[in-house]
Amino acid sequence: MFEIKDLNVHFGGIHAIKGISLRVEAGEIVTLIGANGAGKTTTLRTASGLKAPTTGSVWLEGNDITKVSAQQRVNLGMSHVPEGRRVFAQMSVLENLELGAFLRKDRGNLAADFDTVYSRFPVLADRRKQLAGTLSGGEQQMLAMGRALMARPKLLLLDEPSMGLAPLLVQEIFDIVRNINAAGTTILLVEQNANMALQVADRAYVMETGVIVTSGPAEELSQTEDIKRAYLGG
Amino acid sequence: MEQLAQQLINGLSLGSIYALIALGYTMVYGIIQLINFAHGEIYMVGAYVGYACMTFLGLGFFESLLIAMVACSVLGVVIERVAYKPLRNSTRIAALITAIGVSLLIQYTMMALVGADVRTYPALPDYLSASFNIGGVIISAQSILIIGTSVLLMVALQFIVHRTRLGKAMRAVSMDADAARLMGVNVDTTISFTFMLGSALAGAAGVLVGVYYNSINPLMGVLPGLKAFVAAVFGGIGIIPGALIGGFFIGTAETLVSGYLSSLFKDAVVFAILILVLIFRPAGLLGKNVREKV
Amino acid sequence: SAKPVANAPEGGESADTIKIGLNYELSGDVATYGQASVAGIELAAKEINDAGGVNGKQIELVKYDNKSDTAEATTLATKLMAQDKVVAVIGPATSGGMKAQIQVAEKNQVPIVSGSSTADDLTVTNGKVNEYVFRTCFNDSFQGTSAANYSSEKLGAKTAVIIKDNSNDYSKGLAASFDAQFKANGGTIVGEEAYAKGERNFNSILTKIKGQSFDVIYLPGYYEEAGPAIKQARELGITAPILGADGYDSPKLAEAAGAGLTDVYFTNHYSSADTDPKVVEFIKTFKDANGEEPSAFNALGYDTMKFVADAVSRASELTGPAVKDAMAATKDFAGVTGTFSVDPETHNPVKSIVFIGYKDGKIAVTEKA
Amino acid sequence: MTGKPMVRTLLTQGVPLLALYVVVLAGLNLGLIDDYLMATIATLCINIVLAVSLNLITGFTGQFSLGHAGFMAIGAYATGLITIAMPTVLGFIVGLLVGGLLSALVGFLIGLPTLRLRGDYLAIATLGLAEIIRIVLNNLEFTNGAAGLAGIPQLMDWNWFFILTVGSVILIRNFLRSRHGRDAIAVREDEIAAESIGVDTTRAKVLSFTVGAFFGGLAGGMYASYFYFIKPDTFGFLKSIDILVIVVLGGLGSLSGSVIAAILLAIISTVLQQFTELRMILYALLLVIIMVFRPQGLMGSREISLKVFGSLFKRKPAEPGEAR
Amino acid sequence: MSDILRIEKLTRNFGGLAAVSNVDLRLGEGELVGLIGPNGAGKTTVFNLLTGVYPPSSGTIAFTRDAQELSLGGRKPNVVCRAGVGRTFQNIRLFKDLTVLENVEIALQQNHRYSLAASFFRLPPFARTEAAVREESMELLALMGLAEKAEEQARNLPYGDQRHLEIARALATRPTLLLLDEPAAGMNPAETAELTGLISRLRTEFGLTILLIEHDMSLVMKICERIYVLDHGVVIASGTPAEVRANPRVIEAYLGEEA
Ligand SMILES: Nc1ncnc2c1ncn2[C@@H]1O[C@H](COP(=O)(O)OP(=O)(O)OP(=O)(O)O)[C@@H](O)[C@H]1O
Ligand SMILES: Nc1ncnc2c1ncn2[C@@H]1O[C@H](COP(=O)(O)OP(=O)(O)OP(=O)(O)O)[C@@H](O)[C@H]1O
Ligand SMILES: [Mg+2]
Ligand SMILES: [Mg+2]
Repeated sequence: MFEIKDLNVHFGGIHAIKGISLRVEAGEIVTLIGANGAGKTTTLRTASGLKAPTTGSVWLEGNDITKVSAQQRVNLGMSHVPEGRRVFAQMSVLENLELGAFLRKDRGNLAADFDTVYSRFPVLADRRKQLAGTLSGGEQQMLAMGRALMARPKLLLLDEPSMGLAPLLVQEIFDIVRNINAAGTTILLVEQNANMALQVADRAYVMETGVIVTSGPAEELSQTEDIKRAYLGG
Repeated sequence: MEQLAQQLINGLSLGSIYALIALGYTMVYGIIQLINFAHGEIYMVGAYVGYACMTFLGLGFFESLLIAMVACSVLGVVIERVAYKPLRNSTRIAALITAIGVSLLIQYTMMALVGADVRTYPALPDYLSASFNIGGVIISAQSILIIGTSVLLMVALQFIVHRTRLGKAMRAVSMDADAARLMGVNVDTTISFTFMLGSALAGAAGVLVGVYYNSINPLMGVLPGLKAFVAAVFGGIGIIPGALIGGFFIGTAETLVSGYLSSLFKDAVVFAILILVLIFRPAGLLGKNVREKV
Repeated sequence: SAKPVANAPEGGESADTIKIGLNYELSGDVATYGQASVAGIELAAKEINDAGGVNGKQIELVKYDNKSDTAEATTLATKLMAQDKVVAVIGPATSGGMKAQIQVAEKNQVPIVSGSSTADDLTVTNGKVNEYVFRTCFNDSFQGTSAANYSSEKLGAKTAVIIKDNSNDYSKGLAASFDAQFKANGGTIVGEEAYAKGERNFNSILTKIKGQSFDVIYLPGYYEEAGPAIKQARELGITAPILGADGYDSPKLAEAAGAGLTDVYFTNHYSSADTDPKVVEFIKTFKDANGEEPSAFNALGYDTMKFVADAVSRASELTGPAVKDAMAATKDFAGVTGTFSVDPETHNPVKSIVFIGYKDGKIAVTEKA
Repeated sequence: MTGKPMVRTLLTQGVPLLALYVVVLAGLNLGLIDDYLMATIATLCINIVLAVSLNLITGFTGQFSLGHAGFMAIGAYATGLITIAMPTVLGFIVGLLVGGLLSALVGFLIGLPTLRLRGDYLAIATLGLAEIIRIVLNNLEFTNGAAGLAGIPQLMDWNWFFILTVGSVILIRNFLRSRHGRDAIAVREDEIAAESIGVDTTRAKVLSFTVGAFFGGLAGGMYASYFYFIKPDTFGFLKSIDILVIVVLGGLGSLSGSVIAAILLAIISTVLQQFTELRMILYALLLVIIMVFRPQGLMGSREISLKVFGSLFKRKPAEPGEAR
Repeated sequence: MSDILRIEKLTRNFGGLAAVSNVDLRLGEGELVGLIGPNGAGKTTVFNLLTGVYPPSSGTIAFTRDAQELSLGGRKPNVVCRAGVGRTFQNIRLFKDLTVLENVEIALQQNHRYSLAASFFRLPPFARTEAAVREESMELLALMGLAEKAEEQARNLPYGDQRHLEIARALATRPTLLLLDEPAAGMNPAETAELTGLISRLRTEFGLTILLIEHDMSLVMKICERIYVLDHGVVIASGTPAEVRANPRVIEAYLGEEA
């Protein structure tokens, strides 16, 4: 359903992504793991249209969306929870969630979605009126997820959703990822917490300095010695 | 007592002119953190468009006002696209200098086109030139018009920015443009709209002031532009009611200082008050001095 | 704009032109005055050239914009004299600009002339005349004193309020001499208020003086500010006569002040209602060329150009010192702003002053004094 | 330890500077540089000192100031008044020093309370300060009010311009490449982080504001003495903007950028003089175009690296305007 | 063992929210203590109160150095730092446009003063001090494995190196007490393991007392001697890792079943 073909991305002189290709089938959870600076975030930013690739193409449901702007991709059903949460600091929790539903035409169903988000993240319900910028790190992470869900995406791009979260919440976040997926959303998940990521994912890609070095079923990869040593702390 | 009342009326009328310009200023600032120095010049262009409409086309006040607002919004959008958009990702001071360049450009071009000399607005219909004498205190219809307009526009702007979908998009863009994109907000359109709105306000202010003082010139935007900037900062820059309060404050302070202290040192005293107030309220009157969360 | 000067001998004489420098405020704060002066100068230069030039040579104007900045005025004066080798420099319009080039003129021995710089100490500094500095307008004390006398004698005023442009030495100079003379005439100044250039809102100071009792207001300054000030004064119900100076002389004054222009008097060089054929002719040609009636700046610019041309035509040779001497020796020069001679002691023009009075927006009084 | 590098510094930086000095001096004596060119050089030197000192405040310390002309005014009037009373070289030196110190004092006194303001709020406070200074000068008797101070003895000549300009740039550069300057840069980069590692941010800000004010005042003194006529209007808001334009055009946080931008603007201004009426339109247009194509300024913030400073101790000595 | 830090009844409110309330906490000299708790529990706020970013609403913070006791509450951050408390930030706050070396130098030079005149005129104390600062900075960088990258711009460093640099910069202030706020965040398990070793090493090498906020339990349980657990601004448990791990309240509020 989603595919990246022969992607190359540069930052000025830096060649950050060197000709990678990857695909995500409908209903799958695919994870992208790799060390710091491997280019995971850049891949996601290119996928959602925040960064233009030098060459290569991005496909969604059979259509070439390389030239489509970021805001239109939202309309096509893509939602991106960016690295570092990027919540609207000077807006309340409620307003942040409302913005998540910015392009939704079915305004009537919004109330139900608010309830869903609040039941997944009860903290957010308590902090409805608080400015997002003053939330704790974990609270902001939940808000960023909740905000993305408000768009009812078909494809959700998650960039390190477990970063900075308490252990209990890490488990919860991965549970939520599973739930969202079970409810029909396809997920591309970037993670440092490779252990957990490989547990929830169907398939995985491993990235190193701008290239994909291995890929395969998540189960299988988590047993590989190299992977264990490099990413799983084993 | 009567004199004080008159001075307060004077101060409010003067202040509402600052407020009128400051509103557009502060709104644009609130969204893209740009001190749009050209705002004062757009206001000046608005005054000239209104003048041309009334003098050469013989149009009435409201038609001229409308045309000036439209012309200024177009000008504002063009400036934004050509001069400010390329600088979106650079430092704020760089954008400020570009804005100064644009401001000079408009000023000098205007000076070349219409000359440096003042122009005078034609005589107004009676309902606009009337004045009322209430117990010795004189209020002109124009003062009422200007004070009323500025309050009304403040309310309207506040509503647009905080209650409408577009306003929400504007604020989202102001905080994090990339994140706003990920919500489906069209950042370019939103910013253009902001400029359109701000410039239309400036255009309206230009015509109103043209009518009020009935004399305009290419440099007329400089001083009020500066005062409006001061007013906006004083009220808490980016905060819409702050612009109104700041404008009223500066206008009233100026009037009272020259009425009761010394017209020689009017601006100096007003600036001194301003600095003092800022020392105690470092983010302006309405601004919250929130320390960044670390 | 300056043509290259092939083998130009000292003194700005090339094959067939006489170079005159213009150092004016064409942009910046006081561009209005600079631009207006230049309009008059260029009209005059065109007339002279069309009539065959000066002693058979065409006048070539080398014009620069000093941005209303005094340092720029100094630099450009230097450029005009050192590089363009002009025989005389006209401008700047303001006294500050002129003061900034006095030393350059004295050093390079090129005369400088202004049509509108009125500061007393411009031509005479510390009791000594500045040899190369000339002007074709009144100085401040002359107009201020005249206005004070007019108030005391013609208007019978015993008390006066002064409202001056505090950012402007012209206005402050006039105010000071009015003050001195009015007091000498036995009057009292009951209040002194100030505004700054570009001000359009006079309500606060007018409201303040409204509470005082006085016979006249002296409001020296330019029409840009005086217009709105007069209008607002009348709107607030202040009916006392208002007096001003030649800075009022512009059709814009009546436009801006509207019906409020009643019982307003100012000192001037000439009256646009004058029937002198020279004046009538000037007003007509200026209007044809520029589409509006001339202001004092236009007229003074025009006269200054003619004054310079007159001196050049009489100069023994085309050098700065010779032109300077000719200027100092000017007798009964007949300009549109009056016939005048240059006082060799002060380099001020000796000319008569005119009082112009308005009733209901129209000129109602013209008195020579 | 300093012996050898100092010799090298002298060779690599001193020699070209000395050559520049001698060339201009010869030009002046041979009449190749006429009065007009000298006036241009004078403006250039004054602008360099102004821009470099403002860059210290705004570019390096990150404190947005819109009031540099105020400091210039204090220096100009102090120097003007003192040299009128004492028209000798001694009077001139005293005038410059008093001007600089007075300006530094005002900078210090106003900086102490206002530097807790951030960004645009500080800009407004500094703008207000400059306006207050201008209005006070406009109304004081002994400054001759709006009419201005004329007849200031012209004691500035090429020798003085050279010494004062080069001296100012070197002193400011030395300051920036010392622990004081690094503290200032840390404040600009991240005030909270700077505090957390022990930097007294208030002190750092007030210090660079004061030093900047001193050199701003010095530049004012140079101006007064060369152009011999000053009036309050000269030091208005637009003058502050002019200086800021040079700083940003050169690159915030780049001293060499300020110098280059000052030179570039002097050239542009001179070339544009021939277009009389269009002059300012073209200038404004150029300004916009340059900013649109080089928003980071001509030099960016290059050369701010303390690496250049560090390399003084290495084999290869640093150039004055060396880019990294 | 004497206490280096004694916090008593520390409270901080934001509007109606008590981010930290009545917290008591002590650190003995040389201890390595963990501070854990759910997101929003108030851990970072405790650091901010300690280092003077916010003044406390009430309560006392007593810090001891060289047998001198000093009250830290409400002091300015630079004063706290100079007293001997160094910290890192949850969201990295380096001087991104400066080089790695400069980042460390700025911290280090706070202990090496020379006069204003010396900097203007490059008098002998200037060269002497600068050389010393530079030398020490390089030593520190070498220790942190960053010597090769001394001249690189901080913003260009990989994430892990940025974390290391932040620690190096904190060490350059010569603290006796070091506060680390989630140093392992954003690191993969392999990188975390390496960090664990580094922290232990630094502790002995510099004789540090360390207070550590961290969500990565493998790290916390491995190296902390004692742990405080915060929830809703209140200390809900404290003790050895084993005690804390077994505490049902901690499991319920923070760890979950698996840990
Ligand atoms: N805006 C940028 N400008 C320049 N270089 C960049 C930029 N963003 C990323 N890079 C470079 O691109 C490469 C990939 O970075 P990216 O952020 O995609 O890595 P990542 O895998 O997400 O790492 P992390 O785990 O640290 O988030 C890095 O070398 C980084 O330095
Ligand atoms: N400046 C502030 N204004 C308002 N509320 C604040 C502020 N700083 C922190 N808070 C609130 O205080 C609580 C504690 O925040 P803190 O950052 O200390 O949490 P934390 O324990 O560090 O969490 P995390 O592990 O997610 O970083 C949070 O609910 C947060 O929203
Ligand atoms: Mg990443
Ligand atoms: Mg935290």
